[in-house]
Formats: sequence, C-alpha cells, structure tokens
Amino acid sequence: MTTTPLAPGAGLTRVPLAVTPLTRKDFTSDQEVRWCPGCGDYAVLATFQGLMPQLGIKKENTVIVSGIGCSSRFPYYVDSYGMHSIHGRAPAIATGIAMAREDLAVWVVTGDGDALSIGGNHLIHALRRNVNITVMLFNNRIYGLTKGQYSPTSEQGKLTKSSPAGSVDSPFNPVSLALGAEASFVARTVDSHRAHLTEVLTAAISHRGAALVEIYQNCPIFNDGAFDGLKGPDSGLIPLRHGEPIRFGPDGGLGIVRGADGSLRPAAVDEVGLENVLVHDAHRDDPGLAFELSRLTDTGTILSAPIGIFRDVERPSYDDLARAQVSVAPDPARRLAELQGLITGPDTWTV
Amino acid sequence: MTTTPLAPGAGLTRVPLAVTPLTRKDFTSDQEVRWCPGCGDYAVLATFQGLMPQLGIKKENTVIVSGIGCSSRFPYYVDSYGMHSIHGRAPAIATGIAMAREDLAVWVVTGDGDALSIGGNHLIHALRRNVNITVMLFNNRIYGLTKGQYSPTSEQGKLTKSSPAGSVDSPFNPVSLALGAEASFVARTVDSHRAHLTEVLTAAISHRGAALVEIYQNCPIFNDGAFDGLKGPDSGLIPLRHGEPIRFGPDGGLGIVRGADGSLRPAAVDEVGLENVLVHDAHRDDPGLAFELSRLTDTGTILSAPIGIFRDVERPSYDDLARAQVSVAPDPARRLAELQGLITGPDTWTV
Amino acid sequence: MTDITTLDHVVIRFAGDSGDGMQLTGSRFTHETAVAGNDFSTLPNFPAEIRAPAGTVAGVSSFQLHFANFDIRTPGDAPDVLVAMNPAALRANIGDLVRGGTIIADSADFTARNLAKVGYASDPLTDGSLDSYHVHAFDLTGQTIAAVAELGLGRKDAVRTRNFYALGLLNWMYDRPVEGTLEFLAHKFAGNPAVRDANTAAVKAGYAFGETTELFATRYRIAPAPVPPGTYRQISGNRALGYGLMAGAARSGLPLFLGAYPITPASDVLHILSNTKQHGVTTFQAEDEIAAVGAALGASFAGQLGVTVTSGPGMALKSETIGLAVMLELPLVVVDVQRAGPSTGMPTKTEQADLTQALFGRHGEAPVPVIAAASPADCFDAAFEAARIAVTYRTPVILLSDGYLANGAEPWQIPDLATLPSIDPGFATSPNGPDGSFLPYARDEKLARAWAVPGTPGLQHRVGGLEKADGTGAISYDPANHERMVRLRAAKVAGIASDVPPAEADDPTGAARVLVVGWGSTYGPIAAAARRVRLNSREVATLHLRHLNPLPSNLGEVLRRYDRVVVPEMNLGQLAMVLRATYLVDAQSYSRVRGLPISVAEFAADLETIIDEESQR
Amino acid sequence: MTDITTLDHVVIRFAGDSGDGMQLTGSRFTHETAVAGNDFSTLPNFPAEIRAPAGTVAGVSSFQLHFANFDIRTPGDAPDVLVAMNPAALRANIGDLVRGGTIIADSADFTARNLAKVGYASDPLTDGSLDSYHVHAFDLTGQTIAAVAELGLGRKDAVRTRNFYALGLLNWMYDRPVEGTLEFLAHKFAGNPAVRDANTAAVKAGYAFGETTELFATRYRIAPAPVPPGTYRQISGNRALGYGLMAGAARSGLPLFLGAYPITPASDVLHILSNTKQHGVTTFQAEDEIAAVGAALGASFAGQLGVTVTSGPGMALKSETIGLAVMLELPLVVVDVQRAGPSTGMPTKTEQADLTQALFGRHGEAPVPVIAAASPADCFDAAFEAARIAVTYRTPVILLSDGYLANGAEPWQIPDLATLPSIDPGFATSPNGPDGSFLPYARDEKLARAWAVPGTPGLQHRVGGLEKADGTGAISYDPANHERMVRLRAAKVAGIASDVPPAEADDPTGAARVLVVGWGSTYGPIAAAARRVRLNSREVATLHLRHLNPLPSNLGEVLRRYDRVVVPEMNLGQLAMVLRATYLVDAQSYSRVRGLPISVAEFAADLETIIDEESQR
Ligand SMILES: Cc1ncc(C[n+]2csc(CCOP(=O)(O)OP(=O)(O)O)c2C)c(N)n1
Ligand SMILES: Cc1ncc(C[n+]2csc(CCOP(=O)(O)OP(=O)(O)O)c2C)c(N)n1
Ligand code: SF4
Ligand code: SF4
Ligand SMILES: [Mg+2]
Ligand SMILES: [Mg+2]
Repeated sequence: MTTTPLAPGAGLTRVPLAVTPLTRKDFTSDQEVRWCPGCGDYAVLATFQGLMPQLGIKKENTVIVSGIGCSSRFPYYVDSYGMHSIHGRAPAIATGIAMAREDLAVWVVTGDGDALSIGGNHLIHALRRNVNITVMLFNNRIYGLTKGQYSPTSEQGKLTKSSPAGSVDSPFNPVSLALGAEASFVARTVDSHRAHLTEVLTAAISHRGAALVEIYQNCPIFNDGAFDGLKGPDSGLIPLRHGEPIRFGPDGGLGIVRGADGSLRPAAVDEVGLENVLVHDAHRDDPGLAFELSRLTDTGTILSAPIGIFRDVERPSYDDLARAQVSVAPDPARRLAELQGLITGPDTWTV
Repeated sequence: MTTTPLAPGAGLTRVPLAVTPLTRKDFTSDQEVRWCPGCGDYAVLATFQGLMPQLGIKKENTVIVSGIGCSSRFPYYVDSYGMHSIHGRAPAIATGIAMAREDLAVWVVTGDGDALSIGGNHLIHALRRNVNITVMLFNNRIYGLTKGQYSPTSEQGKLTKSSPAGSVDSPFNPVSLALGAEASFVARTVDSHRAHLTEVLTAAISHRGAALVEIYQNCPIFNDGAFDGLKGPDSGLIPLRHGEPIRFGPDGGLGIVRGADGSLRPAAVDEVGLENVLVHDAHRDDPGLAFELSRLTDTGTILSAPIGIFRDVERPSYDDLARAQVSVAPDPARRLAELQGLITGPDTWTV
Repeated sequence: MTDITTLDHVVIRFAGDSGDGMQLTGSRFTHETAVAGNDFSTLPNFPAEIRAPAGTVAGVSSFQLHFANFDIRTPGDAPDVLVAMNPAALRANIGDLVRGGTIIADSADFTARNLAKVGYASDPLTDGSLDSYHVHAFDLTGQTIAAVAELGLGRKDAVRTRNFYALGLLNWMYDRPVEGTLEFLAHKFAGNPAVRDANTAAVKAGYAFGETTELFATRYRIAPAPVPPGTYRQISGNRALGYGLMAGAARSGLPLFLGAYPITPASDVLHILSNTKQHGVTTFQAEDEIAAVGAALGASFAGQLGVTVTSGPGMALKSETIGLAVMLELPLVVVDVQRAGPSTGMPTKTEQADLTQALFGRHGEAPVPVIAAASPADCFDAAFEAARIAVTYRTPVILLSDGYLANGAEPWQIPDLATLPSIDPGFATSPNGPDGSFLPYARDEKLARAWAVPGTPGLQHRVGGLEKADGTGAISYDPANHERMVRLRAAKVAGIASDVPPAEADDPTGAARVLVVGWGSTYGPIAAAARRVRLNSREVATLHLRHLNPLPSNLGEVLRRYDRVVVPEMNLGQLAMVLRATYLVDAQSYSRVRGLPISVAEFAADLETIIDEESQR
Repeated sequence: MTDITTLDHVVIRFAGDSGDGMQLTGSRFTHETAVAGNDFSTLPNFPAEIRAPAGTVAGVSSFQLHFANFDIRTPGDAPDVLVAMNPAALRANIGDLVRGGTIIADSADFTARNLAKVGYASDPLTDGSLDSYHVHAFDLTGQTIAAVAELGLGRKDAVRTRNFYALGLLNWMYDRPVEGTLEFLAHKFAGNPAVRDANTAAVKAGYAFGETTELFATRYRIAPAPVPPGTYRQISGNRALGYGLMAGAARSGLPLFLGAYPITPASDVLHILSNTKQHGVTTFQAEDEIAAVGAALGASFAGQLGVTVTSGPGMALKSETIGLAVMLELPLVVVDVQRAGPSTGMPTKTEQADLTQALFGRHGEAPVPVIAAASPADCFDAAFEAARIAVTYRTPVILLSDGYLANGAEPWQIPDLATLPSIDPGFATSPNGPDGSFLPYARDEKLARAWAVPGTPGLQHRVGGLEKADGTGAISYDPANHERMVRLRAAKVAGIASDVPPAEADDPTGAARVLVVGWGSTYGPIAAAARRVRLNSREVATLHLRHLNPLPSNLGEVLRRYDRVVVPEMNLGQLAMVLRATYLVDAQSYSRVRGLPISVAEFAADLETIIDEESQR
C-alpha cells in the first residue's frame, strides 16, 4: 500500500516494466478497425500504438476504458485490457480501476459528447480529485456515432440535423472547463500532428494524477475540416512550451503579451520586443495563467488556438491518498482473524 | 415570441408587474419553516422574502425550483409557484420552465452537494447555455440533510462519518468552476450579510441569462463555523465592486495587485500605492480576471475569500434564442390547418 | 417480346455499399409503388458502423420493400428479388433470398479483389453456386458510364448514378412509369444540372436496357390494392410519431416541448420535430437523458406538453425523473423507441424487451400508463393517444415503439386533424378549496388532480417528490395518508381502462380455439401469419394490445374464451408474464430474440402446429 | 414493598425531543436487556427533519424495544410502556400505546406553552383524558437537577442528564443492574469527568427514586429467553450487512471496494465500511449513484469485489450500469436499502416496493439475481450470499434490505468466519481457447465466464456493452448469436436455483391449508403473527424467501400443496404478481403500504379470518 504521494513524472512508477522491448505490433489487436475512411481517429490510434512500446511498461498492465461514440471504439483495437463501457461513464469506471490497482496504466478514451455532454460531471470530478488516469478527449465538435448532431463544443449557429435553424448553444472550452475543475494537467493537441501528439500523451501518462488531453480530431463525414483553419504556416496555432516565450504565426512573428489592463493578447514580436512576449509557465501553481491562455481559443470557427501543455502541476493523486488509508493483513487467515475481532466488537454476552 | 436577446439588467423585463405593491408577507407561505435552530438558511429566506417585493413583479409569476437537501426545502416557505424536485436536477427542470415561459422569474435553490456533486453537469450546462435562471447555491461545505458527510466543497482532510480518517477529496471552487463553464454572471455572498445578499441577488435576477450566486451558509449542526474565519473587521473577506480598487482588511489597508509574474496577490496599500491596486472590472468580456480573483479563495479552512460580483457580462440568453426560432399560429384553427399541411407533405396520392 | 406475369405481391431488397445510395433507390421505388396503388411496407437496414470500409460485409446497407395488391402488414421475411451492387451485398443477403428468387447483380464489381475481401474463393455469379436462383448479372457500372458518357462527368461521379440505372431497370421490370422519378430528380438537383442530367439519363437507360435486352424474359404486374378511398402518403414510424405528438399538443391547445438526447433509433424524432418550430414546437437537445426528461417535466409544469424521446439506455436513466412525474401528477410523454439490449446491445437492431422496464422500472409504487404502437403509420395514433392520456389524467405516459417501426414505412391515409377528439388540460384558474384556498391534489371524476400553471393568480402552490397530503399536497409522513395516496395513484391509472376501447379478438369465424395476443410491432408478423394460417384452412384468433397498462377491462374474459393463448414477442416473454399474473391464464410465450422482426413464415408454420395440436386434444 | 410481577415480554418506547438523547437511552437499556439474557428487537424512529423546532411533533425522536423470555421477531406493534419526555412525545405516540399501558411522563415539561405548541387545550396528565392508562407523571427534570446539583453543572447541562435519570428508573422497574451503564459512562465520558459524574448520579438517583417512592406498585421481571449457547452481540441491519460483505470478500480472497453516494437509510453502510479500511476495504464517496456503481464495476474489472449501496432513487439511477454489468458478466453487489416511495417519498420510512424494479428495472433482457434479508442480523447472511453468487457466477446481484432492517437491531450469535464457505473467483490465468487464445466468454459448468484481470499476461481482452459473440466476446450483430447469448445469460441466472436450498414451509403439524409466503422484512411480523394464530389453535404454514430470482426450484410444488396462498407485502403485491405469473397459483396479496412494518396484531387477526374462511369451504 502506498503511503507517500508521488510526484509528476511518476504516473507510471508503480506499473511493472516489460521484460523484453515491445513493438507497435504488440499493441495491435486482431480486430478490424472500423472508422470511416479518413477519420482522424486512425491517426491517433497509430500514434498511440507507436508510443506505447516506448513507455516500457507491460502491455497487460495497460487498461483502456472508453464510453460510447466513434472514438470510444478505440480499446478494441489495442491489445491491452479494455472496456467499452456506457455513454459518459468512463471516468467513473476508470476511477474504480485506478483506486483498486496502482500497477496499471489507466487510459480513458472519450469524445466531446461522451466527456462533455452526458459525462461532464464524472470528468470534472475525476479532475478535481486528481485520480491517476489519462483522458484522451477526441474533440471533433460533433456527435459522430449518432450521425451528426451538434455537441457541447460545436460553434453557435451550427446547422445539423437537430439544429436545422442553427444551434443556439454556446460551446464549452474544454481546457477552460478542466482548469475551472482544478485539473492538475491539461493539454491540447491535434490528430494529425504525430510528434506533438506523442509528446503530449507521453507527458500526460507520465503525470501522476488526472491528465486531460483534448485532441482536435477531424470527422470527415459530419464535420469535415473543423480544424483546417489551424493548418498551414500562417495559421493561428499557438504552441505552448514551458519556459519559452509564446510565439506563433509565420516565422514566429507573433507573440502573446500582457496588455495594460492585464489581459493577454497577440502582438507582433517586432513591435513589442521579444522580452515582452509572455514566457509560458506550465508549472505555476495558480491556474490563472493557464486559464487566460485557454481563452485564446476561438469559439466559432477555429482559426486560432493554443496547443501544448497548459498546466502540469504537482498535487497528490487521489488513488494514492485513498490507498494510503487502506491496509489488510497479507495472510488470509490473519485477515479473517482480524475481521472476526471486528465483527465481535466490544459489547458481547455469552449464553 | 422574442426575437432580439435582451441585455443584462433585463432579466425580468418580460415578467408582468404587480398591480399593487407587495410585502414580505405576500412571499411567506403557510408552511412551518423546519430548519435546525440557527441554520443559515433562515437568514437567506428572510432576506429573499424581503427583496422579492422590491422587484415589483407579480408573485404568481415567480417560480422556485430546488433539488434535494436542507436548503432545497426553500420553495415550500415562499408563497410562489415552486417545485421541490429530485437530487441535482433542478437546473435541468428550470431550463424547461425558462424555455417554456418568458414571463416567469425562475429561481433555482440548491446546495453544494445538490449542485456540485450529483447535479454538477446540469449546472455547468445551464451556465454554458446561459439560460435565464438565477441559481442560489447554499454552500455549507457539507451534506446537511443526510447528516453530515463531506461534500465537493469540503476541505481536504475533513473528518466526517464517511471520512473517519480524513477525506482525500480536494474541493471545487464553485466560482472558478462556473467561470470555466462560461457563466455570464457569477457572484458570492454570505448568509448573514443581509444587505450584501440583497444587492447580489437583486443583480443576479436582473441579469438576463444564467446567474450563479454562491452563498456561504453556516450549518450549525454538521459544519458549524465554517465561515467564521470571514467574520470580524480584520478577516480576509475581499469585497469586489465593479470599477473600484479591490481593498480589504482593517480600514481597507490591503489591496490586490498584479505581481511581476502577472499573478494576483494581496499587498499593503500603503506600500504599493492605491494607484497600483487592481480596479475590479466585472463587465470585462474575458473571464480571465474574474477567474484569477476566484483563486484568492482559501481551499482549506476559509479565512480569506472575495465576495461580490465576479463577472457580469452580456450574452444572449439561451431561452430567448430558442424562442426566437419558435412560432405558432395564434388561432387554434389556423394552427391545426398549418399542421394539416405539414403532415400531408408534398408526396401524396389519392385513391 | 417479354411476357407480363401478374403477381399478388413481391419483396425486393436493394443492397449495396453504404455509399451506393440504396436507401434513395429504395424509397424512390416505393414512391412509384405507392402511386401505382399497391399497398406496401418497407424496412431499411443500416450498417452498425457509420461508414465501414467499402466493399465489406459490415458496410452493406440495404432497403427492403414489400408491395402487393392486398393490404400487407410487414416488409416481408425473405426477398423474392435481390439487387446486389457488389459481392459484399450478395454475401450479406443471399441467405435471406427465397429459393428460386431473382438476383440482379452488377458483375463489374465482382473483381477478384472484391470477392476476396468478403471471402468468396470463386465468383458465385459464374461458379454455379447460385444455380437455384435466377441470376441476372451484367456490367451495370459499365453500362451506366456509357449511358452518361456524353454528359461530361468524371468517372467517379458517373459511377455514382448507377443506382438510378438500376432503378430504371426495376421500373421497367415492374411496369411502372419513370416520370415521378424524373420529376424528383429535376427538383432535387435543380441546383446541379450536371448531376440531374446524369441521373436522368441513367434512369432512362436502365429502363431502356430492360426493354431492349433479351436478358429478362418476364415483366411483372401487381394490381392496385383495394384500399379505402382517401389521400395517402408514405410515412415512417418516427415521423408518424412526431406528428402524432404535434397533433396531440394542437388538440390540447398546448405548445409542444421536446427534450431529447440523441440515441439510435430515436434520434430522428428529435430531427423531425426540430424542423417544425413554426408549429409551436420547442426542441431542446439536452446534455443527457436525465436533463431531457427534466426539462420536459419543467415545461409541463409551466403549462406545455412535455415530451421526451429515447431508447432503452436512456429509459434507464430517466426512471428517477419519471418517478417524480408520478408524484407531481403532471402530463409527460416518454417515448421509448426500443432497440436490442441489454446494455448497448445492438443499437441498429429491433427488439421489444423494454416492456417490463416501462411497467416496473421505478422504485416504490409508481404506476405509469404504457401504450404501444403497432405499425409505422399507427405511431401517429399511438402518440396522439399517449398525449391524450397524459393531458387528461395529468400523468406521465410511456409510449413504446421500436427500431423496426421507427425506420419502416408504409402508406398512411392522412387523417383530418379537425376530426380528432379535442383534449382538455382542465387548467385550474380559481380556488377549489375552503376559504378561497387552492388544493392542488383535489381530483376530478377521473382522479386527475387540479393543474394550475405558474402565472395563475391566487393558485400559488408547491409540488415535490416527498409524499403529498391528499388534497392540500403538503408534505405528509402520515401512514394512513401514504397508503391512501399510493392507492389513489394506482386507481387513477387503473381507471384509464374505462376510457379505452374494450379488447376485441379478430376471430373471423368465431370458431378458433387458439388466440394469438400481441403488442407493438409484432402486429405485422402476427397478422400476416394469421392470414397464411387461415388460407391453409385453419382457425385462429388474434388480439393486439395498444394499452399495456392498464390492460383493457374485458381482457381476462376474452382470453378465457380460448383454449390456448400464444404470445409472440421479441423478448423472453414479458407480456406473457403480465397476462399470466393478471388473469391466471396459461398464456404461452413464443419468444424470438434476434434483433429482427419475428419471421412470418416461421411463426405461421409454428402456429399451424400449435393449432393442430390443440385440435387433437 | 413493591410486588414483582413476571412477564413474558414487554414493549417499551422512549420518546422525546431530538435533542433529548432517546436513542442513547434506548440502546443502553437494550444492552442491559441483552445481558440479562432476554431476546430483543429494537427500532428507532427519527424525525424526517434534521432538527425540527424543539417541542414540536415533527421533532419527536423515539426508540422502541421489545424484549422477552422467548425468541421474538419484531420490535412490537404497540408499546406497553411509553416514556414521554414532553407533550410532543406524548401526542406523537399515545395513539400507539396499548390500552391499559403505562405512561411515564416528565410533568416539568407539560407547561401551558409546550402544551399549546402541540395543540393540547388542557394538560392530558391531569385532565382525565388518559384515564385508561397507568400514568406516572412526576417532575423528572426537577428531580434530576436536584440529583446532580452538587456537581456544579449549569442548569442546561444538568437537564441534559435527565434521560439517564429515566434510564435508572427503568432499570429499577425491570429489575436490572445499573453497573453496565455506569461502566459505559465511565468509558464514554472519560475525558469529561463533570458530565460523567452527573450522568452517573442521574442513573443512580433514578434507580433510587424507583426504590424509595411509592409511585410504582410493581416491578417486573422477564426471564431469560432460551437461546442456543454462544457468544452474542447486538447488531443493526446496516452493520450486519456491511460485515457480511466484508466476510464475503474475505472468503473470496478479494479486497472489498464500496462505491456509494449517501442516501437515507443506506448511508450507514458507507459510514461503517469507511471505518474498516484496515481490513482491506476501500470506500469511495462518489459524485452520484451512477459514478458509485461505475467505480464499483471498475474495481471488479480490476479484480476486487465491487459493491454499491443505495436506496430507491439511487437504484433508478444505477440501472443502466447494472445492465452493463449484466453484459460484462462481472461480479457486483448492488444493495438497495428500500424506503417508502415513489420518488423522494418518505425517506425515513420503510417499504418493500422496489422488488419489481430490482427484477425488471433494466432495458433489454437483463436478468439479475435478487436476494433479500429477513431480519437485522440476517443481513449478514444475506450479504454473504450476495457476494457468493456475484463472485461464483460473475454477475451483478441485487440485495434488498429496507429501512426497518437497516436501523432495527437484535441479538446476533457471532458466527465463526472460518466456518463460512470459501468462495472461488476462478480467475483465469492461462489461455483457454484454440492456439493459445483467450476466450473471455467461455463458460464453466455453472455458465460463469472466464474472468481474467488486468495484469495477467497473455489474456488481454476487451469487454463492453455491445452484444458479445459467444466464446470470443468480440462484437457481434449476428441474430442467432444474440438469441443464444440472451438465453445463455438467462440460463446462467436461472441455474443458480440448483445452488440454493429448496423452499421449505414451516408447517409444524403438516395440517395447514393456508400458506403465508413472505420475503424481506415481513419475516418478523409473519412469524409473530403465525405464532399468535397457532396459539389460538389454528394451523398455518409460513415460507420465507431469501432468493427472489431465481426462485427456489421446488417452490411451485410447495405452493400447490396449500389451498390458499397469502403474500403479505409492504407494497401493492409485487411478489404476489411474480408467484402468480410463474406458477399460475392464485397467490393473494395482503398489502399494507404505510411506511411501517405490517402490524402483527392486525395481520394475525386477518389471518385467522382467512384460515376460518378456508376451513369452511
Ligand atoms: C445513454 C446513452 N445515450 C445516448 C447514446 C447515443 N450516443 C452514442 S455516442 C453519442 C455521442 C457521440 O459523440 P462523441 O462523444 O462526440 O463521440 P464521436 O462519435 O463524435 O467520436 C450518443 C449521443 C448512448 N449510446 N447511450
Ligand atoms: C438520487 C438521490 N441520491 C441521494 C439522495 C440523498 N441526499 C439528499 S440531499 C443530499 C445532499 C445534500 O447536501 P447539499 O446539497 O449540500 O444540501 P444541504 O443539505 O447541505 O443543504 C443527499 C446525498 C437523494 N435524495 N437522491
Ligand atoms: S463519423 Fe466521423 S468521427 Fe465517426 S468514424 Fe466517421 S469520420 Fe470518424
Ligand atoms: S443540518 Fe445544517 S444545513 Fe441542514 S437544516 Fe440543520 S443547520 Fe441547516
Ligand atoms: Mg464527437
Ligand atoms: Mg450542503
């Protein structure tokens, strides 16, 4: 049983290591992958299968829990232990798994509908508690599996089958929401950026505590091109790197600066000077900065958005704390004897 | 049917006005009030019954919806329309009421368990959508009705019946959570500060859109004195007033300033100069500042916390937008004829 | 010259890849069928995956149409004709085709690669394995490309018109005009003349191919079915259901409020009603099923007709709120479009295994009226009835449909809305108690409580989930009051039996000894099987239940008239259990749980065995 | 000198304001009773409000104790003795007291103001309205103050000891020593000598008051009950339930994981288990009931014994996840401590109206074993049995308790845990399929599937809510597979019947014609009523069901042996319905839905009428 909480980077510390190195094939199941041609989920799966062997852990100590949605089919395709559960409940189920077993790497795979619509409460509670799980949130800004209704991340005014006159819902910003829910690790990445995805997911699973990774994912069938605005050199993709000035745009010509009223805004680096460009601090205890950075995300059509690790701070993980209170006699007979003492209690009489 | 969204301050615009002035007695029902002696709920109820007549609206156009919990008994004591619903679901039910009827003032009464534990998802979605409802969240940092388990706002380490070794949950900050959920109006007040409570609740119901008001409420039975740290002149109570420098402490000797690294911290006004004390801006579109202010709240024993309106911005209300898409022939016969046309459709054949 | 053969009825199944447009082809052909005066019934079948890889069995989409010169009840068990656009479509569907049936296949798609993809070692079109069928294989793709060649489309676009080529051919085969389809194309592709012209050319070429080639020796003619005069349209169950709710709201004088969370196969009701906002319909896509029903209940509290639509998993989530509605005694219609369970089950497959959940799936004694729709068009009447009961009795009502009804379609004689009964919400507008007080739980002669909506002066009151004192509605922990209220709520629901038509068996000769009792979508298979059985000179009675709670008051009496009661259900015998418990009648379950409608042929054969057995006793 | 009268049994009710310490007084007296060797049964009754205003009827808290020289089954319908600390306590309880019963009242509290508060126009202690009772009214408060005067407490604190004064008096009346209580006080208030001494003085003074005053003419003596030799303790249902789960986990060699969300009357199970972490118990206070059961299921997936505890409203919320557990075929124990419904109902009152929800409250065909506890101590055995079935069969199990069992207490002969059967989780550790593959849905002879936990090398597999292919567990939409799996899941649960004891009626003479069938907490009232009926020289048989699904395999046979089957339930006849449907036996519901246990006296009288009727047929 654990007694001291582990630090960031210790996410996998108690997971046993593979004896011989594993390969991508080891993490490929025998199930035929069944997403639509061109679906962004393929790219994420491939990247995932590529990075898992690099973690060095035993594959049988990997568990993937998903909800319901296109992306939630993910566990079937990875040769690990997995559960394709019910809509929205994966974070709760994963909480039970993580509390029960410190020797497992626990991933949650979910969609914008699964995680933020029906499952919103379980997600924010898992983040608040800081359960040692890593959540991959496939955000395609649409309900894919049910064939194209707007989701809690769809832009207002979106035309879908359930909003023929334009949706009147304004969206969540998943990063802001997670920060508001006390998340200790929050990041964002993009399905097609293999290197970035690998880096962010590796950091996330290595974090001890709850990690939320929002993955912008293209759904070519029901919401094609939702993130195309972020492609190309002069897109508004704002990469965040701890300890580095936040620069973006062609040749990094733009930077994020703090304005006179204290709010963040983009500016030409030439004009403001590099020394005035905000240096990213993902480890800052106070989530205020990370929150402000999250607000640089567009809420309508996405043309500009930060990616990378917004926040990564140390906080005891829930399951470690819970385990620290639990103990049991290792020997079954002794366990039974102790239990016998408990049920007998102090106040008995004998006939 | 509405077509243009209304501005802040317009929360009650479409609610009919009382013909003759009402009094506190008009808002008192015939039910015996049954909270424990000394419960903070009494003070809130009294304040509420005092402010309602001042709003000038008809009492029969007032609806109070609550969940389950001690505080959720509130509707029984007010002579308006009311529903004491089920645990956690009041925001969802109120959403239906607000969408159905623009001529009602819709209040939601809820507790920290009701709103943030089981009902967390409905709350954040109501805030995101910006439904024209006002939520009074009675935060006593405990489950009162079920006799004293820790809640999602209890401090870590709390000893309760369900956490005899100290709870391992770290708490939500309701204001941060609401801001992360895109709330357009967020405030905090205290059960015993009658004037402040009146002012904040009046502003909240006058806001067009969703308003969340966290009310620090003492539960003398299961969590007595949870907010006593905020009492007395040299408490860390930080009053926020739009357009004014944020000062607190004895004689307002302390102020909130923005540090070199961009984060907010308290400082002696004498030392930093009044001109460097942050001026509160509740109407700033970007919720970053409000979020940062929310982080000045203690997470363990509360000795310091801002109160007042953190954020109050204009954003079309969900129900107005939804109503703008809906119409119907006023005359029943015409309505039926139009429906006859719809069900007949374009592709018929006659035998 | 080809012969013209006259047939009573035909079942055609169009099958191809998800992208091949089979649903469109099918529904166009259905429309021609309708215009030709046949009765019909259709059933689409979608792949479970959104878009499985092309050419795989998992990706096959099909559309089945049954049409006849008499009134039919089902889309047919087994197709007589299979249109297979590729090897996967053949593989997935050949097992269902009747022996001696017809296969129309696009040989162009039967390449070695495509065959291998679905596990055919050799080409079934030529290897003799289909000898017991009539196979018409030809280069449909090539002929289509040729037909549209001069219109200058790219190859890919040209190939996409081959479903219309196939449609043209089928139109020729079944002797239908193509004009309707040409008009449809002109309308649909008005903005895209190239596509319009290509599809038009494809239809015409397909038709011409039938006429000129010698491939097809016979054409078929199905005479119009004798149906009551009137104006008809084709309608699916989900659409009929949505319209029925709208009609119920309109006849109650209430706005309609739909709270819903998308779920297969119920989502289309949300889609359809989202498109009718100009008829006083508010739709709310909620964050989950609990919020959906909660908002609907809120809208009802505010004086609208609150409705929520879902499928099994969503029903489970709504049960706590339905219990609240039972306590509040407010109108609420909860629609469950059932799918195969348990758990996520098989979302695109049909089943009727949520009956006991509807009847009993709440804690405490929480009686709720339950009614079921029998056919796609009947969904309209069932929904109207649900609204009527909900509003009249101030109660939640559960309306059961299923995946088979939801997506199936049939002709519908469009009702005159003005002749539907008007529904009285009986709003309270003035005090009904002593000293000008308002008693929200005072009841009318139907035991419905007084319903005062917010905004009504002087009638302020509070409702809630705690037990209510009789009359005043105040919180009460009094034991005797609780017992009284539990029994009052039960009596109110039970009393609905006196407000619905008595059960009547369909027993043409009055000599049957076996009674078949059904509910929901088994209506079609039971009726069709009974027809067959009777044609085979046996007697059988049938009885179909619209109301599952309360059951019609004379039902026990009717059941006891027969020596044997058989209850076919797509579950393990849920209605059978209820009938046995209620009437102590040895109702026997005939259970098929396959995610498919009960097979008419199989059931008819089994029913004959049962009847013969019974007659020998 | 006072007489000593020997009695068989007595029912005492202590009643006062919530703050008066009645629960403590009651449980101390119970302990003396236990030590004296009587059998006993207790039931506390809390006000619905946390702390209603002092002196109001809503604020009255009471504790009832039934003790006897024979084995008793219930806390008694009606008290023989009522201790009333104030007018509200008298008003709230007088209706239950037997005619001729004894009232002990603190006259100090019967002030004009207090009387008026509860609507007494004059003082019932003196106005003659209690003439048909033995009233002992005296200035209990004043005497207590006097007794503790020299200990220097403030008046308020002094008054707070009056419950111990009353306890001392009762100890004298029933001829019990006070030493146990004095020890208890010494221990409990070790840190607060002033309070310890005051309470001690109060107990002694109360005892002395009995001895010296002439107010009481009689003392009573109840001989010890003949019980099997062994070591006993007093235990409440919720505690026994928690311990039973722990024993089940220990005998399975599994850690116990409880996921729970607080709800009356189930919360105490969470509280109790939260205090046993050093026994390998993890407790998780979840954000709601769905997360609670989800986390428990996750823990089971990870190889622990997942358990969740709730009451009716929480059961409704858990139903979707229970359905998932049915599909996953993993162990899971779901405890429903029932309370009066529907909806929020009357949370502090008991009922057994969640049976049909437990049996049928899921979408699709989702069979779940259901078992029920019969008495507070029996909660231990029932919980152990639930764990055994869950682990052995890899299935969710629903265990029904209720508010009456949860808070009631009785003597419990402490079992030797080592003699309980050991339970085999049968973990899969090596491949069981062809070519070294692992088939998670391969089954053992009990039809339980292979359970491999994460971390087991080579057995990686995925489970989920979509229909599973037989054996491999891959996703399958095959109709025949679905039918097979639906029937397999049903057969697995039905097969448990062969693994549980057959039903056996308690029919002492074998001559009874009427059989009373019960389940759950009606055990006590039925047994007590049967005893009375038999004492009145009538024959009656009883049968109590532990297993509600599946029912014992011989049950139909047993039922058919009797001319009449009566089923008393605190609902509208839920078990009766199941028995009727299953066996076509005319089981008749005897239904009482008052939020209270069925009254022994009322039921015994009604049962006699039924027996007499039957004997005249
Ligand atoms: C309780 C329940 N409600 C609704 C559904 C239907 N449903 C399945 S997935 C889904 C939304 C999927 O959207 P998202 O999570 O964004 O995943 P995507 O398909 O886009 O990857 C819905 C509504 C369900 N399976 N269960
Ligand atoms: C579905 C459901 N689960 C649990 C409960 C039990 N319950 C009632 S109120 C409550 C929590 C109350 O806490 P809070 O919302 O903070 O209100 P307070 O009593 O402190 O005002 C709980 C767990 C319930 N009534 N319904
Ligand atoms: S519908 Fe969209 S998200 Fe789903 S599999 Fe297809 S492309 Fe991917
Ligand atoms: S328990 Fe606490 S919150 Fe509830 S009524 Fe009593 S004092 Fe108020
Ligand atoms: Mg999505
Ligand atoms: Mg609280």
